Amino acid sequence: MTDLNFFQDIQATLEHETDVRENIRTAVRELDRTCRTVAAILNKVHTVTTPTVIAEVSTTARGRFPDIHNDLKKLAALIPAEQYYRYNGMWTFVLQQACYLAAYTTYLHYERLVTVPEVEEMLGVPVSLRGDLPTFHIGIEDLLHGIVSLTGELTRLTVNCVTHGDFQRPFRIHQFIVDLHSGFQLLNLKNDTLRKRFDSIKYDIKKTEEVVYDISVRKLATKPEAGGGQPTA
Amino acid sequence: MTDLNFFQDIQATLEHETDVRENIRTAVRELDRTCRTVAAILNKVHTVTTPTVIAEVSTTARGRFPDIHNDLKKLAALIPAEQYYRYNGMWTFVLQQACYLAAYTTYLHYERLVTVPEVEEMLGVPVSLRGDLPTFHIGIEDLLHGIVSLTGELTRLTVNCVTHGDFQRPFRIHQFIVDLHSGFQLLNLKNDTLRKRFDSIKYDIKKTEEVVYDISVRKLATKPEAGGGQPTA
Amino acid sequence: MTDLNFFQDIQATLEHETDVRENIRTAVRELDRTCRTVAAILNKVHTVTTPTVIAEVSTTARGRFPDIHNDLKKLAALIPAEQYYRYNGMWTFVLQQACYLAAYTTYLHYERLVTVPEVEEMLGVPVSLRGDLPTFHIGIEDLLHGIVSLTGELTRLTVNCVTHGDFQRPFRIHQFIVDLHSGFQLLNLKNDTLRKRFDSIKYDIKKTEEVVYDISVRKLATKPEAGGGQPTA
Amino acid sequence: MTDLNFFQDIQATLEHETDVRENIRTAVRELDRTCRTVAAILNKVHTVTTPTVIAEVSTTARGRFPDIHNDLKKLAALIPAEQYYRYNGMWTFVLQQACYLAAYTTYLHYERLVTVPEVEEMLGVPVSLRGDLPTFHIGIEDLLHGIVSLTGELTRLTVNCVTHGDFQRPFRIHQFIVDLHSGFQLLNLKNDTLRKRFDSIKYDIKKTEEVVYDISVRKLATKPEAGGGQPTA
Amino acid sequence: MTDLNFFQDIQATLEHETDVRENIRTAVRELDRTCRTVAAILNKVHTVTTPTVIAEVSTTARGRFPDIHNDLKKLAALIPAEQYYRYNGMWTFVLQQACYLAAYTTYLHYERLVTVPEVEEMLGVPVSLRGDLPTFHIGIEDLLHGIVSLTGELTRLTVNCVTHGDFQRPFRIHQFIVDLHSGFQLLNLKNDTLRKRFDSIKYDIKKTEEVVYDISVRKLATKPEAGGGQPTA
Amino acid sequence: MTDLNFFQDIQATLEHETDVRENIRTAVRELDRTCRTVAAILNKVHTVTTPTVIAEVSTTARGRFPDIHNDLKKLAALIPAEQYYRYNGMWTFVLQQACYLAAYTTYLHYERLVTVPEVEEMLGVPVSLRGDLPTFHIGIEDLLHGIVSLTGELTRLTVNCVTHGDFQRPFRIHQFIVDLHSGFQLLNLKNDTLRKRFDSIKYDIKKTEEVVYDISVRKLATKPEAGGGQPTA
Amino acid sequence: GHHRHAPARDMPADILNAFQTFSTSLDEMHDRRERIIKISRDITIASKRMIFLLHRITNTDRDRILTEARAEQRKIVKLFEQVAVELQGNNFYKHHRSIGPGYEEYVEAASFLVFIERGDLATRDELQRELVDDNGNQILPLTEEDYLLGLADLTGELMRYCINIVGKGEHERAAEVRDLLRRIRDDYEIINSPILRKKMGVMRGSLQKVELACYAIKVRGSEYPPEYFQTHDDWSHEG
Amino acid sequence: GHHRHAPARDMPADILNAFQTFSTSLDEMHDRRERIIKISRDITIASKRMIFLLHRITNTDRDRILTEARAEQRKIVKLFEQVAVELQGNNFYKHHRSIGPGYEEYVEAASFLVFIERGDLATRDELQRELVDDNGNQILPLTEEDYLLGLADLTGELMRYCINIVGKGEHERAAEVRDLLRRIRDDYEIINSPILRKKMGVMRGSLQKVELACYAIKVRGSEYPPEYFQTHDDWSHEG
Ligand SMILES: [Mn+2]
Ligand SMILES: [Mn+2]
Repeated sequence: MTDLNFFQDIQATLEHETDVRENIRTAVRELDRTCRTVAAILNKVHTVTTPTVIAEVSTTARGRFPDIHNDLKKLAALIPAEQYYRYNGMWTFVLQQACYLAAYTTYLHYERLVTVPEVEEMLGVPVSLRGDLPTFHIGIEDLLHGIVSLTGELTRLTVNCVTHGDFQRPFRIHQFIVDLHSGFQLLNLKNDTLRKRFDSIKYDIKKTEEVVYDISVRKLATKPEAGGGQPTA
Repeated sequence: MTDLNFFQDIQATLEHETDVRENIRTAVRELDRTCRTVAAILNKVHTVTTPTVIAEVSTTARGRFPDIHNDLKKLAALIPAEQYYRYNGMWTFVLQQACYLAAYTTYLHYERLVTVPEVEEMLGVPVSLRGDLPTFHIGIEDLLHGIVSLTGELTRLTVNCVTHGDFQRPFRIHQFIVDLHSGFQLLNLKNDTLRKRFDSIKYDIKKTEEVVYDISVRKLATKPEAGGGQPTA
Repeated sequence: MTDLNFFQDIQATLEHETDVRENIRTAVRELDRTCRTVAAILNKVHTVTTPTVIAEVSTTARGRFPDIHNDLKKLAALIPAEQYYRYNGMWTFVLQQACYLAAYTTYLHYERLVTVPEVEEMLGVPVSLRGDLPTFHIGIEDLLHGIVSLTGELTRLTVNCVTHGDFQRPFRIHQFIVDLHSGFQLLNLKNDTLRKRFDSIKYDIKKTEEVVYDISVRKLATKPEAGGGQPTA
Repeated sequence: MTDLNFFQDIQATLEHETDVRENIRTAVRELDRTCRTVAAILNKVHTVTTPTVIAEVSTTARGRFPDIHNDLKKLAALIPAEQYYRYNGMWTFVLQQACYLAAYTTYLHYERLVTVPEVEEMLGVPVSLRGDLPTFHIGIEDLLHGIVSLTGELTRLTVNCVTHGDFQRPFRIHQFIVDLHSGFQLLNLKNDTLRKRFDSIKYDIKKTEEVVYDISVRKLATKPEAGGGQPTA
Repeated sequence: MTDLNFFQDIQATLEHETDVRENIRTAVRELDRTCRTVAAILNKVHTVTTPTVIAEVSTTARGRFPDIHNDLKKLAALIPAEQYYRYNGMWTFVLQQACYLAAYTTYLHYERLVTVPEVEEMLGVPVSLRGDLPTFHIGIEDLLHGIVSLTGELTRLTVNCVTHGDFQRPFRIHQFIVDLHSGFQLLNLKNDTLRKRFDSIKYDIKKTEEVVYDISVRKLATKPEAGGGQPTA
Repeated sequence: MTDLNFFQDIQATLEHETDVRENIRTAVRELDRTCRTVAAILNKVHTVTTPTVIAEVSTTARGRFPDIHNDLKKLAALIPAEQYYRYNGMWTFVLQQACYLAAYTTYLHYERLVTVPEVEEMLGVPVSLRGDLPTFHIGIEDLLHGIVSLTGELTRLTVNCVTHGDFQRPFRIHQFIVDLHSGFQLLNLKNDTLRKRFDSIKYDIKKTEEVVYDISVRKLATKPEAGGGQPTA
Repeated sequence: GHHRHAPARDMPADILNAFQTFSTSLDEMHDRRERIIKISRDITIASKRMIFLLHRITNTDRDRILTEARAEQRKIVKLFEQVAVELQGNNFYKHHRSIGPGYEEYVEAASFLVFIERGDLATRDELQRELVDDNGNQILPLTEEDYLLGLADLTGELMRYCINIVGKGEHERAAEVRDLLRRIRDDYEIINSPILRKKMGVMRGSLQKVELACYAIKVRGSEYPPEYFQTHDDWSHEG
Repeated sequence: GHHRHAPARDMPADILNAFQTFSTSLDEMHDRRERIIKISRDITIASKRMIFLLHRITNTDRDRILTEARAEQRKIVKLFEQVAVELQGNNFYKHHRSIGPGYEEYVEAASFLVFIERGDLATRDELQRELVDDNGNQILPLTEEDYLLGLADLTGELMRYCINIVGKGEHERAAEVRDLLRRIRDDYEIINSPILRKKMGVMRGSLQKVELACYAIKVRGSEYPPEYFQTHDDWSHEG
């Protein structure tokens, strides 16, 4: 006997949306849990930084990406066609986290930036460079967020390398972060969150500069020749 | 004319509740004071960090827990049967503080995490591990808050240890915080306050890593072998 | 290495609580929906204020209380024993709404304040007059909030009665609100929210006084003799 | 064993102050309750506005002022010498209320503004026109607040007079409020609260103007000659 | 060694601005006081609404505008060259008040809207219709605020006219407000404060229409022919 | 009938301001982009710190100041005559950045503080030392912010000089920052933001002192005689 | 003259390439957003102008104003047509926050026009059908959410309209507006969507103002029996 | 030229008289408050200037600056003397909010001076004893509250001072400042007065900064054995 003359269909639509959100929330939580497991695995490189251990850890981590892949596929299936951005606030954070994990794992293995095809393969989700994919995808900004997170984590690794007596790697990481920073400078950032986070790269450079300084001034190692000495995987 | 009996009936109830709150407030204030005294005792370890002094301070602090125990007993007696959750906002903060003090005292003594039975014994209040105790208790989240506070204080201690020339302890504290962090990672925290505070552990790890770095890069001490060298009490 | 058992033990408890909250949230949403339906029914009295219509509407509304009753029963079943106060922030608002609906329906029918046994019967939940019920109940303050909402709605009704040419009812409603106000004056309100809302009754009295004034100064009706003319149902 | 080298006496002083505040709070609550009782008595004039009833009510109210007097004396005894303004935020509101009650009771009786000596006698507390009394007193601003409250209440009375067929009194009240407003215009108000409340007098004038208008346009009564017709008590 | 003269030079500048603000604050307070005096004078028309008194009052008020003029000149002199917009938040409110007084005085005298040149002459300050004057000026929005205040005050006057038996003036005021409303409707107001205030003119029309209705229905006067009967001053 | 021309006239003015803000916003964004380009150029000195490279970089940077000059001219042209302070919140941040770039470029070239006439020439905008310029200008506080930013950047440069084996420059930079600090100490800063930033110079001194210490203690270089050894450009 | 694409010395090719691609896409995205925001603002301004115009309506110039308003509406629809290309597929929701304010204000204006024309509420389908190009093809979807938000704002205009006509003595029409406003509010109370929470308070206030205005009419008109007005027909508002 | 005391026509004598009296008292009160606020601001400015001055101290001009600071302090005390007449009896607490900021800043400055002079904390009694006129009579009381608030702010200055001397290589003195700051903070944690709550966060931050600075000194100085420095005595900061 409720009235709702005008709004009957709308009421139904609204209720349907609540259900959609509920399901997405559950799927995102699942994905988040998987990501945390991978993060915990990668975390171990801070404790022991020998090349062997790092190789091991990155291999183990790589073995877990099918899980993330899987969770993402389940999530994607829940999104109504062309409504990706209606709900994307719900998974943005976790998706950025997944990008970070892919970039971190790749760096540990190859000491270089993950490529777009690699990300797509590891996460099983296309990257939308032009932002025009109708299906579930990784936006550029998500990828960039992941890369910013990577520089923070690598900065931490630099510090721990020194503690463990690995004096060469900090030079390489420092150079990598400097290069990433130059890359970011090519971007014309309007997005405020990203811009703020970009500033954090400046801090990372400063921090790694100080580590490199500490090593240099004590002659524990010297700056490697540019281009040389880069390990291949 | 509307019957006013209803209002007369409930007046007594409303006044009673005011009294209950008043009494709880007084008891909480008393407990807070006792906790601050214990905190002040523990604070001294920052000034002198020799093992002897630390042992002394933690022993003195332990001697004050019966006071906390006592204050808590008085407080518990004021809570009407099964209305723990009606008023618990009034003592949450102080109770978390008490948990922190128990954890800190225990760490200084044994260099390990306080156990649940130890907390229960020191504070004289059961911990509600299953979250279902109707009587006065320590909730899990209160305990976790106490542990997070501990990592913050230990991080500060790390810095001051170095200032006093104690270059070994920071390694042990760092390892302890890393372990706690792994523990927290097992939890799927929904509580927003706790989650935010959990992030502060990450900061503590990073900070202690930097301390350990400073010691290592200058060869003031080296990382002890895992598992070895842990003092027993 | 710190023992992680503690964290493993409590993980289950934390997840359990999340589930409990999730379930409560769903049940509260359901209850809210039912309450809104009843409110929509009662809303019709503003459109037509003849005694016949008012009687009809209140009868229809009464017929819906079993639904509220039912929803409340489902909600109550979700609360772990003696943890009413742990979660009650989640349903306070809706419960106050339900009390208001019971009071409004009853007023429309009998032109008097609902009694405590009537509320208990209509909602199927005991009122905790002494404030000491451990099980699911209606707190005194919830009931009072419901009554304050009633005076606001009746004030609005006063205005609409006049618009529909019903010049007698406003006198009766005004008197009813004045009486309720006297009742509230007997209480020594400490609760700040309630106190603020109590002030809104003063506004309601002033507003209904102005309506009664407008009727009187134009001789559209005159103040009925005290005690006489009150309709019985 | 707490430290507090520097602050030992200060600690004691602070604890003493807490006690003083606690006692004042209790005394103010008592005074508040008494004031509410008197307000409830005066409230009855809105229900019946015949001269007889008004005279009766004001007499009954006057009989209760010794209670207020008494509560104020108890309160005053708690204030340390020359520290009236250290704590006065705690009783300002109630004291203004008491001034209002004195002014209202007096107006009902004599239809004129209460005089300063009358206030002093009714409340048993000196009014400090120069603000230089060392003992417990009524500040000018408190008195003015009381007078502003009076205009609000009299405006309400104007409306109810008409409802009860008393068409002369509104003219007198309107004139009284206009005069008070002129009085307030003599003041150079800096105090923001008072200034805001002063604006409420403008609203009261407007409202009473409308009542007087309604009476006049319907020829229910005519504006009395200025100065004439003022009842003496 | 870096030259320190630079720093010495700027120290003085930094201290200067505090003084400027202090002086502006004092001048604004002075202006506010003068405006209140004029407002008090104009206020008298509500008490007696005969043409003679109104003429008298408006003449007296006009005689006071040189004071406002003077205060504004003093204020303007304090504003550092072309820094009007650096400080204008400090006097906006009072300036709007001054515009209102000019408009009110003019209406009482001529029964028409004040013109821009008249405002400029009365206040001795140019109106910046284009918003581009660098010196001290009246902004358009200030002037509009003043006009909105005028309609409120005239509505009140309408009511009082009837009380005092002046049944013609309300028709003229009503028409004037209707005309102003048409004027405001030509504006596409984006400024929210101003739009809200503009809405209040609708209420003023409603109120004056009610007064005019009351007069007409009782044949106390009849609607004058459009354009005719307008008094000249 | 009231004249409606008045309202028509002002409608245009009301719409104008929105456009002004829009244009300023665009111009500020343009300026910001140019500043970032110059910052990117200067950034290269951290990678290679030889005198040749530094000279090169500063020359390249100088070559870009006409762009900034140009953007600032465009911006200035948008500000309606003498309404600098109406909008200046929109460009404060970028203007401070421009001052910093001028100071940095100048330091790299001459190893001394930029002079006010130099800033004016490089940016093409007058500095308002007395704070009284009506036209577009650089405020003192903007300039000071720029200088504070300079010390932070130079501190970073100090660290990188050492890494690149340039052990003399840190002594000169350290002395320069110490001198600037003495300059700032002459100011009695009331502005809180500026004082906080000023505090950061203390940290810069501390950091450069550490670098100088590291160099000295290892005899990598010795403190140069005061006044001597300063390179000329 | 911007040179931000000049490669920094020594940047490795992989990073350089990656970021150059990122840069292009980001710029595309930002430019698109800028264009959308710009048009959204234009739509908002035009819609507000349309609302102001409709408030100026009187019995004598009703037709002229309605024609003007319909023309204004066509202009707004053209703006939507202009922006539609930017909002295809995923881009619709991606930039919804940028175009949202425009939608909301447009729904408010278009439904106000419908109300003025026929005194009733525009349905979502109806408004959707007006959002077509010259060939009758749908330009863009009108979501339930935008419809609800715009309609919520409409109640504010209905309130203004109602107070205005009460001042002009059009009392029956005022009662109709009140009834419509009541129906909207009652339905919105049931819908209870979180996105509406902020607007509900304002809506309740608007209804209260309108109910009070209608009350005032009744109070006034009831004072004298209807017969009275037969001899005073210059003021017989009620019939 | 104000005429606000001109009686409005017809105002009854009782109301007129009452309000004329009220007016006089209110004006007196307000004028007093204005005077107090003015002097409080002067005190604040002078105290800040004194603090800035003390931060400029160096080993070579210590005596000159201390003399200057003492002179500045005497000037501030004169300001208190000037305002004292307004703050007698009940007026002290009545206008405490107006003079409070001045007190707070003065305590900060005066205790900073004591700290510079002898490296220790000024007691309340001591500061009270400095608040005397030329004949040695107490000018005004110094409440516990003002003392605590001012001292809380002092910790910020101590932090600045400490970072500053670390930059100059005065390491032992830095450790002393740290110890003092720790003592203050520890005691304040126990006192736990609600008025301090807002300042405690800042104070904890200051202590942390100072502890970190001292840590940095130690870390640096420990790298080489003390013998090392005997041959490098130009950098033997530590002793
Ligand atoms: Mn609108
Ligand atoms: Mn300070």
